[in-house]
Amino acid sequence: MIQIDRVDQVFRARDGAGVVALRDVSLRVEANSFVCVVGPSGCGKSTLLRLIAGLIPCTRGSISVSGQRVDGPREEVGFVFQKPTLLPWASVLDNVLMPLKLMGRPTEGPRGRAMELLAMAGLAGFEQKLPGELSGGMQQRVAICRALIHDPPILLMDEPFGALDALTREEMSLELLRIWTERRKTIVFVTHSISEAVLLADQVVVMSARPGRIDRVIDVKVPRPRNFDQQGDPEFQRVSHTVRELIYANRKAAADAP
Amino acid sequence: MIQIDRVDQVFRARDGAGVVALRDVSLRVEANSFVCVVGPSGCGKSTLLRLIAGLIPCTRGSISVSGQRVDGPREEVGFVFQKPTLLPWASVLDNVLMPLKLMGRPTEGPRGRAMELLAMAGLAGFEQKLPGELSGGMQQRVAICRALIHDPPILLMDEPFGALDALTREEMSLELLRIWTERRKTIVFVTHSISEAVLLADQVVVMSARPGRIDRVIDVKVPRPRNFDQQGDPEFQRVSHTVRELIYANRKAAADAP
Amino acid sequence: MRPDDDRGEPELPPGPSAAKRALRAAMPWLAVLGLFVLWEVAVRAFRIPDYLLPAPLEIWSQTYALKAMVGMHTLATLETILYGFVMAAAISLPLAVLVTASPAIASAVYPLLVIVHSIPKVALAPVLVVALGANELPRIAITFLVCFFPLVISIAAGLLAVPAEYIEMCRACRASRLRELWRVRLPYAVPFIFSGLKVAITLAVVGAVVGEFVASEKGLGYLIQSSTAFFKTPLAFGAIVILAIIGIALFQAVVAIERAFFPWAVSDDRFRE
Amino acid sequence: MRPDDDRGEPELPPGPSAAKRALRAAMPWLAVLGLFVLWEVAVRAFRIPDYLLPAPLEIWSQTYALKAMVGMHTLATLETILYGFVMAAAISLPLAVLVTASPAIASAVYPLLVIVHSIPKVALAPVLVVALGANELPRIAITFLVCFFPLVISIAAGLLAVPAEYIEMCRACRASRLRELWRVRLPYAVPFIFSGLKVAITLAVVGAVVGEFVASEKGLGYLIQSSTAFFKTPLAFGAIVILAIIGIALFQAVVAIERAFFPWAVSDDRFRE
Amino acid sequence: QDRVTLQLDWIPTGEYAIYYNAIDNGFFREQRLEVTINRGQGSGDTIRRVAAGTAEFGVADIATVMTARQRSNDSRVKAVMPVYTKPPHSLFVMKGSGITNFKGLEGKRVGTTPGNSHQIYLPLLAAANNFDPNKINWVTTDPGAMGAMLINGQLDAAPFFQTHQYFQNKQAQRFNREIEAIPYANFGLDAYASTIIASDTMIERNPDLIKRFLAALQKSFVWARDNQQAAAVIHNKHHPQIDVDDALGSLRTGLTFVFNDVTTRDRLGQFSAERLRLTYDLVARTQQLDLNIDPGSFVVTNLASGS
Ligand SMILES: Nc1ncnc2c1ncn2[C@@H]1O[C@H](COP(=O)(O)OP(=O)(O)OP(=O)(O)O)[C@@H](O)[C@H]1O
Ligand SMILES: Nc1ncnc2c1ncn2[C@@H]1O[C@H](COP(=O)(O)OP(=O)(O)OP(=O)(O)O)[C@@H](O)[C@H]1O
Ligand SMILES: [Mg+2]
Ligand SMILES: [Mg+2]
Repeated sequence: MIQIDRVDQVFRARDGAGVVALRDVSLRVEANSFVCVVGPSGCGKSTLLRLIAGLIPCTRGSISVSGQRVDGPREEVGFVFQKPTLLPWASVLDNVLMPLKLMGRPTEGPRGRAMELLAMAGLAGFEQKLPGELSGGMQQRVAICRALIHDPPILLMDEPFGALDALTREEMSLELLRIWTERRKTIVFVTHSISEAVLLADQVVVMSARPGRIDRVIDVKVPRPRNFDQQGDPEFQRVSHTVRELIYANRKAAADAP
Repeated sequence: MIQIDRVDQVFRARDGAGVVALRDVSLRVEANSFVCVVGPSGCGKSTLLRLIAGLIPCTRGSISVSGQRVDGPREEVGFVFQKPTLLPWASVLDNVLMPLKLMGRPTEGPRGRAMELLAMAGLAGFEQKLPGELSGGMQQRVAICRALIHDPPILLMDEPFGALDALTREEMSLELLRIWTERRKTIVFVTHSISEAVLLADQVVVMSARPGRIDRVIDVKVPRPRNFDQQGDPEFQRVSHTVRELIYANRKAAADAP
Repeated sequence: MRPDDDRGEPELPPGPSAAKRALRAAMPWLAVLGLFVLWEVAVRAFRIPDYLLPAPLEIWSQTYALKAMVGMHTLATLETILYGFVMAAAISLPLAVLVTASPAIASAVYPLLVIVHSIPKVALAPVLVVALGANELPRIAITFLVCFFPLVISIAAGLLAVPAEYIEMCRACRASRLRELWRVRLPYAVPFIFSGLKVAITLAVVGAVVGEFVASEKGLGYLIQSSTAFFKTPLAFGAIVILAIIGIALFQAVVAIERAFFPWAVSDDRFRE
Repeated sequence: MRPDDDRGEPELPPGPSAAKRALRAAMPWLAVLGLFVLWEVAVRAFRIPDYLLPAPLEIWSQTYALKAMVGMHTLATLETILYGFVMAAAISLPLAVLVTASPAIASAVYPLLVIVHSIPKVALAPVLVVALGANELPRIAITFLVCFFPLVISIAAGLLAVPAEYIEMCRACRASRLRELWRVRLPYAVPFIFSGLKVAITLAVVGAVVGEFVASEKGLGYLIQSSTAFFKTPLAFGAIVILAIIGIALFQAVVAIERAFFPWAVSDDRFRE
Repeated sequence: QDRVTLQLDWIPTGEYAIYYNAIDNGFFREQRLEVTINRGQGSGDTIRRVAAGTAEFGVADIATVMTARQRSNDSRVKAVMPVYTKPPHSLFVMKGSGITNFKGLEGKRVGTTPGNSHQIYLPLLAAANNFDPNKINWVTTDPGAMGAMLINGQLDAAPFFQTHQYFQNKQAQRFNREIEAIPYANFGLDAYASTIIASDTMIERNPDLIKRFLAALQKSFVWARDNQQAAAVIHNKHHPQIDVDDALGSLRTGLTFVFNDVTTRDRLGQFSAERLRLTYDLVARTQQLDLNIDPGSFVVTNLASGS
């Protein structure tokens, strides 16, 4: 369970001025639930994930994971960054195994698991390539495999499918759902695709921009297991519509503001 | 007019083996037309754009732009890379002006234009920030402004809206269409969103993977000027459907192959 | 729900306090002071003979007694260091650009630079003195020769380390080599360049002294040599201490310039503490 | 439409040809050869006096005549260089790690390193000789002291230049400092480290000679000094030429190691030609 | 008024007061000369500079002049006047070490530097002094470390010019030790040492200038001998690092090599053919030079007036 309690995040910009990225954000993510975060570009989604991961301390407020206050990164968290950030000198396979290496865990056994993950991501045969020899979407898929390698109970994913084509995206979504169902993980997933959010999530968190706030948390009651055929379901349509409305309304409000 | 004539592209991988990225690709892009390229991740879309831009020489075949054989980059081309590749030490404004600086053109006059472009991209007020102080989507928008600054007659855009939320994406699409209409440019646009492709393009090029080939070129007859309300039009639906069918069929074929 | 629901604007996290910044600026000199104290104690405790390693206080008193003369020598050395260093900085940039122009040029030019750098300057001194005259030029030349090489190597490494994507961006804009260099390669190379400058400035100090050993009537190098010859060990060490202080001051100046003008290249503060 | 519609597999673009690679490997030595030819011609054309700069052919004949002795001295110097260099490489890595551990440590330690580097080693020689004895230790120590600083500075610069995103990735995996260093910072710093190694290896050559100047009964430094004292200028220059060749060979060895083991850090070929 | 440079052979310790006072006393000016005195880097370097014309005059050991002239075709310099008619070479030992002559060095550690003339000359004195030079344990070390190592007991003897004894001894005395010198001159080393040199070109083209220069120097040598305290004060003015007392100590010793029985016999500033022969034999034997060369070809004797 992730508990975010009245969190503010202020960055110190180059000129010394403060940039408010998040303002009074509170959120509760139940254990084993799948939460998607949507919101306009620059509203603080990545910042929120980095706060949960303990990569940056919050300016005000507090965050706890599994009842423990977050004051630094935790091993039980897997993180997919918005950029792939693969190490350019390591092979694809080594990049996938990197979290284990960095944690000082053995990597011989999990080799097979890494190969499986890569195959799942459609990258079988690319194990020995360097990241620079892959396309953008392939790099992103390697980064996803990397976050899954140590089978973390909590997954924070920042637009993991952003650079994927529609088809690969759907396949990866279903794979992720399968993994989530089989191994019961808590997932916070940032996306720009409303339909993707609705397909995946138990709850969709809609954020509004500048300063980043949580606008609404919407429960998605579409029955599981889910697939893309449900996109026509009335509940699916209703939630999608609500989310879309919220986003557009926010934008309108922002535009109307002086 | 861009003419691609039976182009092969082979990369030399680290182990010395050849990787065929494009195979026997021919394509004709009419002057002032808007062509969208869709295809699975890793099928060679970025490679194709880089070939047209003259950033890499083709292994076999030839490419000509405006009747001249491409043997190096040309000033009349604006390029949006898949990664933003902003210079981390230069302010947002300087990054937008960078092409002019690199071409040795004056930058004082175009300053105003740069500010306008940034405002159009929703980045007014961020001119003096450093790229590292922006979110992923904001960086991508800066990269788009940079490609537009010298008003190039040919625009090559590699998933320019990949990191943008649905709303911003729509707004930017419409802006791009406006610019294209007003200033008559030739645009080759890589995207993963089928609806985006259909909304923008005169022709949608569907590619298939490994080795990258052009599968079909589909004319989009939806009347211009376009907007998102046309998404319900039968022609729009028909083209979307065709593209989707092609992509899924390709995938199926690939999966069925031994 | 809560009474303070509408709390005030969130405050900026405080930057490093003024006291901390002052401490940090003073740190290098505190370290040096510590060294001196240790040295004084060690000399007394182990009864190290003063003709071998005099104690700091004795060095101070003997050097201070001749302060006018020592000051004159110090100024002469400073001049040599600065001329030699500026020359090295000015010449190594074009050299590095030349070396990075093509692998063939690099393979041809590097060995020549290595020759210049790896042969002892003392052996070159007679040639230089006869060629340039018995004036300040030979020792400036020696200073230059001692310190230009690390600069060339570092700048060249930096110019070549630029990620391919930036170079592709330049090429897409049809940037000339010169503009690519100026707008992208050099800014990217700043951390490399400053690592070279830090090495070069301290080498310039060494170079000036070597130059003064072989071709000078003044300067701290001469003072060290002559005091040693006269068995005036404390005075020789006085000159050495002054040299060390010059070295630290110039090094800190380079660090300060890096911090002031290229803050984006100084990663210290971002990742640590 | 076309008759050759089903053309064969596209071929790989050819890599650099064997001839080109061979030329490139030979390039440094061709450049050196060119220098010698130029030198011989210049000495003859400008009648440069032999006590100042003897002609290469004369250097060769006089040096070759004493080849056994010269060979012995060369081996002695090589030994000093290698010991000193290996020591520098081994010590500078932990020093660089220490220096990058925190800005406070850096501000305290750097000045001490600068002191060691910027004071003339020749002035330290008496202390070293008395402390370590009149054996090979003082000259190895001097070699070490001359060449460790550029390594520390370069490695430290490289360790700090790692982009924030990689460090964040490490931190997200709760990597210990050591693993972060080993898996991410050091590999990233490779271009910096090699720029440091290139400077250090040539400085080690200088350092060994300086060490032999002050405390040795063998080695090329000793040979240079004693030949100079007896006015055997060509022999002294013979020793200098051998030094230069050692310098180039060691430098090329570092370059070759970089190419062989860290090809991803050698960007030469990617962007040029 | 001619501007000329005098290139010394080493760093001017106190005994070099014999040159500097000529400036302050106006002896050069009397000869219509304006002289700059530069410190040196050893005799070899001085010869190079004089040969190349960087300096008009130099102070160099005649042994080096002889060697240079034979080993290099281009180093065309000659000695035009002797300064030290006896060699200042000596070995410093600690008083109470029991070493009083070369025989006592057998089995002992003696310091040396690359190409050190002390080491080279020593075997030549073996026969006359009845000791085995092969039993000496030479320790190559840094010149700057030599004194410290001697006082520390890491060396039993260290080669120094005798002129350095005074101020080295002062240091030793602070540790209740005393340095004694074993001068080579006292054990049969008969040779010239320091000389004034000029290039062949200069000797040919401007003998008058040389004459004037040498005349001024002779006057200044004599003045220094007669006014030692004042000469030391002048030296201290030029080189404030050197206390007057130290300068005086060195000067006093240095003068014994300028003014001695040889000088009295041959007159100040004059080479004698017989002593030149002795000197050349010595040099030729140590440097493996051709013994049949006329040692007169290394000197010019007619430019310095005898007094
Ligand atoms: N290091 C930083 N320094 C200053 N400002 C920052 C920094 N990082 C983020 N910001 C600011 O914080 C706000 C939120 O950024 P964040 O990256 O969280 O947005 P996001 O919701 O992830 O956007 P996107 O969808 O475009 O990735 C932005 O306005 C950004 O400019
Ligand atoms: N420098 C390179 N060296 C070796 N192989 C490469 C290189 N660049 C690209 N490739 C290969 O070429 C193929 C096409 O890559 P490209 O980047 O063009 O794909 P893409 O269609 O843009 O994919 P995406 O949608 O994921 O960005 C991929 O299989 C990739 O592995
Ligand atoms: Mg983000
Ligand atoms: Mg791509």
